[in-house]
Amino acid sequence: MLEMRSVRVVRGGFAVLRDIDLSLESGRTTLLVGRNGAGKTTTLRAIMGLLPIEAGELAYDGADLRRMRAHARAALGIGYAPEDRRLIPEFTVEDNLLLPSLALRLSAKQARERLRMIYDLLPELPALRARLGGHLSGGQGKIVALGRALMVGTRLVLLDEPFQGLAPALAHSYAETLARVRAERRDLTLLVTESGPQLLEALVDVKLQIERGRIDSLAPARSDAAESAP
Amino acid sequence: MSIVLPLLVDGLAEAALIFFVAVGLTLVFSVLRILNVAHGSFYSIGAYVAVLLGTWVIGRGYAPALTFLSMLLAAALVAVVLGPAIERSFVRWTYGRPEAVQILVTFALFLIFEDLQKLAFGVQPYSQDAPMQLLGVSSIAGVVYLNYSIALIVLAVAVAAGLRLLLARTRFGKLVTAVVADREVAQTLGINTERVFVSAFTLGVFLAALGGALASATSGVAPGLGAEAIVLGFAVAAIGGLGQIEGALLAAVIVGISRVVAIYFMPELQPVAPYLVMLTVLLVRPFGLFGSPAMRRL
Amino acid sequence: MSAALLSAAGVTLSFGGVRAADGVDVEVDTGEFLAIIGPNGSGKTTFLNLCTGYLRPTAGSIRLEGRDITGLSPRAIARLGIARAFQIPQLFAEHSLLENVMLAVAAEQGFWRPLRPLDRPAHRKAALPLLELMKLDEHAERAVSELSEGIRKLADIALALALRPKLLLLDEPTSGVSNAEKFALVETLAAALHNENVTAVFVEHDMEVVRSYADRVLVWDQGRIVADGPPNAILSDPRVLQNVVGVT
Amino acid sequence: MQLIPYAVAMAGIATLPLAFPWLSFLFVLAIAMGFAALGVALLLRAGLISIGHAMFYGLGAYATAFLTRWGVTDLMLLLVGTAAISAVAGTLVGAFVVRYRAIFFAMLNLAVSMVFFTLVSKLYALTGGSDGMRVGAPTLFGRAYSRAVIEAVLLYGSLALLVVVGFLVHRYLQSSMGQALSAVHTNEIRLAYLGVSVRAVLLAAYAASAALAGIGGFLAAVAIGHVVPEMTYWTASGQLVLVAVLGGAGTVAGPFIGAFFLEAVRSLAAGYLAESWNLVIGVALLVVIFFLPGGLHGLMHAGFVPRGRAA
Repeated sequence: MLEMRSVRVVRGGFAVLRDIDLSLESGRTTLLVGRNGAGKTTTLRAIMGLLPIEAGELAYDGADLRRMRAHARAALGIGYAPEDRRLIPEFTVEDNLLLPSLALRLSAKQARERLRMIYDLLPELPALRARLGGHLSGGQGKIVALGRALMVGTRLVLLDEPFQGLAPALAHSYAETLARVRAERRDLTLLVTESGPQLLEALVDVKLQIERGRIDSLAPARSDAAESAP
Repeated sequence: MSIVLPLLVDGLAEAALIFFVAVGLTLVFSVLRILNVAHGSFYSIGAYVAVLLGTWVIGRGYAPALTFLSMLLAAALVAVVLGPAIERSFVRWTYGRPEAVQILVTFALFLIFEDLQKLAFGVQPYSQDAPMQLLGVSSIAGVVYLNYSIALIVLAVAVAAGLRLLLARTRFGKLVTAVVADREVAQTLGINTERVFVSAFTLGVFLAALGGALASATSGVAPGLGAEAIVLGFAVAAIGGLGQIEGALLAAVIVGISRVVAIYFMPELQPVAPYLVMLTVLLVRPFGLFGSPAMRRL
Repeated sequence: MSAALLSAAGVTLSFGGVRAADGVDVEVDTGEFLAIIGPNGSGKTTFLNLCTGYLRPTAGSIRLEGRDITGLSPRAIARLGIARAFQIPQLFAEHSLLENVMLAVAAEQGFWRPLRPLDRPAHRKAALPLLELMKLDEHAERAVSELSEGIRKLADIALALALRPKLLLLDEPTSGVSNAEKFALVETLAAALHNENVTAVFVEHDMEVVRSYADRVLVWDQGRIVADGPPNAILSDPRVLQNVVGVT
Repeated sequence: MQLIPYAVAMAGIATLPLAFPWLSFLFVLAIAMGFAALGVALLLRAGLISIGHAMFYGLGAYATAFLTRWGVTDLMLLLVGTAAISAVAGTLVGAFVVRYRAIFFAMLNLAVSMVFFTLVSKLYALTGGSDGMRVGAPTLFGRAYSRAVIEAVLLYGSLALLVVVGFLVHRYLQSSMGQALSAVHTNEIRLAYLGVSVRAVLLAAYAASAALAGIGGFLAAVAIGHVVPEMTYWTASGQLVLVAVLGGAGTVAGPFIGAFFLEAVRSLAAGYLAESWNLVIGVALLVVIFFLPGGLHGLMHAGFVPRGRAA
């Protein structure tokens, strides 16, 4: 559903992404691993339209994403959870979750439905709904950011370093949450970056290694990935 | 006492006019993160257009009450014509560039607007007095007040409250809050930030032009008005804390009162008062009354 | 008074109900190469920020060679002999690598000569060996914005070393450095520290690096030191393994 | 370092007034403004924008007027006196404002300068208010000369001053203190962690910038023979920033190039567009900013000057 061909991104005169080829298949989970500075975050940001692509192609369901601004990409159902949560601190959790529906001008009914779906998927959230975004612990914030990304990303969700900054116990519970989302929403496509990839082994279909702005090796993470894919 | 009260009303009425400039400035700064020197020009252009419209209304023999409408219309006209055009061309170009460039681009616009106004309106002062005469005066305990001054004060408070409501309750306000908090994330949630920028900038222009339009009924409109308005606006915005609506309101009141006090004790130095207040406030609170520093993570 | 180079007693920092440091007591002896490990958010970087004056503790005291440095500014603390390298290299982006180091050298040798050029033989003479020591000499004339993250990390450490500190604090010197470069970097670093006779405290996530190079390990959790000892003992403690290393 | 273009420019400034005497006055004014803009440019290197430096320009001018009123008319004494007064004022104001950054620095300078502006325009008894003050006829080494001689002394004296002070500022910018200015801009925290007092770095630069602006004010005051409050109004400060950026803030020559350009435009516009030379300047500024990131100086050298950090 998403194709990157020979994508090049330059920041401050320096090519952060040199030649990225990436292809996401519908309903699969792709893990992008690599050290800090290898270009994982840049790849996600380039997909979201937060960074200009210097050369190469970026297509989504055959449509040219490069011609669309970031907010229009969100409208296509691409959700994004940046590494450091970045909730709106003066909004409640529920307002944070509803912000995309406001921005995308969803009807009240649609917004309610999506919110209910998020609350069902992430049962930690209803209890937090009235808390301010700025008053959440790290783990809670991560879950809210995931919920918000799912609110936008009806088809594709990009998660940047979801475990970064989480204590091991919290990271485990987050991974379980993610596995539950995965099980409930089989149609959803996920692209996850991670520098310590042990936690996601069970749910990853495709694992890619990014090094110096290039995706080097393609390796299926699970031998049964091909069978379980629709 | 009998002299302080009317002075206070005068001071606050003046504060109200500065508030319109400062709040627009602060709004534009918090959303676009640009200190717009040309903001003062919108104030003076609003004033000129309001006088022209007002004199036209009176000249055609329409009801003088219509001049209130014409002031509002003038502000709206200036905002709609100049706001989007300026934001989309020059201002947008400066996003992400060094502050010196941002300030200079808007300063260049200010210089250009100053001379365009001189070319269009000459150097002689323009004025209209219909609105003020219409409202008349009232006297309380033997002291006479201009009703127009009181109307200005009420209007400023209403605008502050209205802006607060707009930001807290409406869809537009929530989008603005999100953009102010995190521009980038706002985009990924589907918010068209460019549209928010245009709208916020235009709203800022409207507020400045409204201030100018309302001021045109209290004093003459002549070259230099915009230059004076913008520095006062800066001072008030800085005292309140950049980006703070309530801060701007409180700062405007403090500045208004300080000018009254100055008039009472040392009328010559009345124009210094706002700056002395600003220096004092920033000495104690470096980011203004309502502002707060951002700490860098290491 | 003990002979410790750095001693922290009851150091506490709380803001908004969170205790980023919670009664930290620790002593660092001269000549040690001390590793700090712990999960993200456990207060490791905060501790460095407290020791260097970027943050001010709400309680407790920090001493350098017995002298109370609690609440001093980063500048004053740097002048007293604590230098720091950062997780994200903090360099002067508009200057070349050599100029970066020469600025640090000037800071140490005498800064306030308005008509004496920064680029002078004495400064070069001090800066170039340092670049050689850190194996950076081939990049000397390049703008730091062009350098790779690993090189920038080393450059950041070179700036700190130019101050001839008594104590060097390093925040994740190997993060952002590829596995291939990681050991070479620490090897270079350890040799440089040994050569300059510098005591160092480093925050580290890579347990292999800790095991191979540290003399002593502090384990951090929720603003406290929960374990303190030699690497072999610490890294075989199942509690540490589970909570810090994340092995289940 | 290419000295030839500078030498040619100097020779031009020195000889052209021989053929066109009216140029002499313009050149002195341009050099005066160049000094003030150079002061602004020093701070720009540290990323600090002062919208208030016309205050020091005006201070130098008013100090000159007061000194001549009190009988100090010797040009050398006036130069040293105004430079010292401005430097002291710069140190005092700087001690307050260098704690601030970005917009707040800009606005505090603005506020202080507005206080100064109001004082000189309102203290009528002392300063003549908006009528301004007359500057007494200057002398040189205790002797009075005709206006023509004084004008020649001014032109060649300010040229010499430009060379000497320009060289000193150039050296300063090469020193650790000068290099630390852009280091403050790119990474203030690292500088503090090197044990360097960022405030001292900035305070020294601020005092120097005030002294430079004061020297400019002194030259202008003597050349014009009259000082007015408008010299210190905020729009004049804005113009100094404009001149610094117009010429290219990265070098010593840049602000002077900007100043000569501005004076040239001003005198050309005076003939045709007397009422709208601000408009011309505004358009010129936009053109330079949009198309010449290195300023006019960058254009002359056709070299690449980094635009600074794009945030």
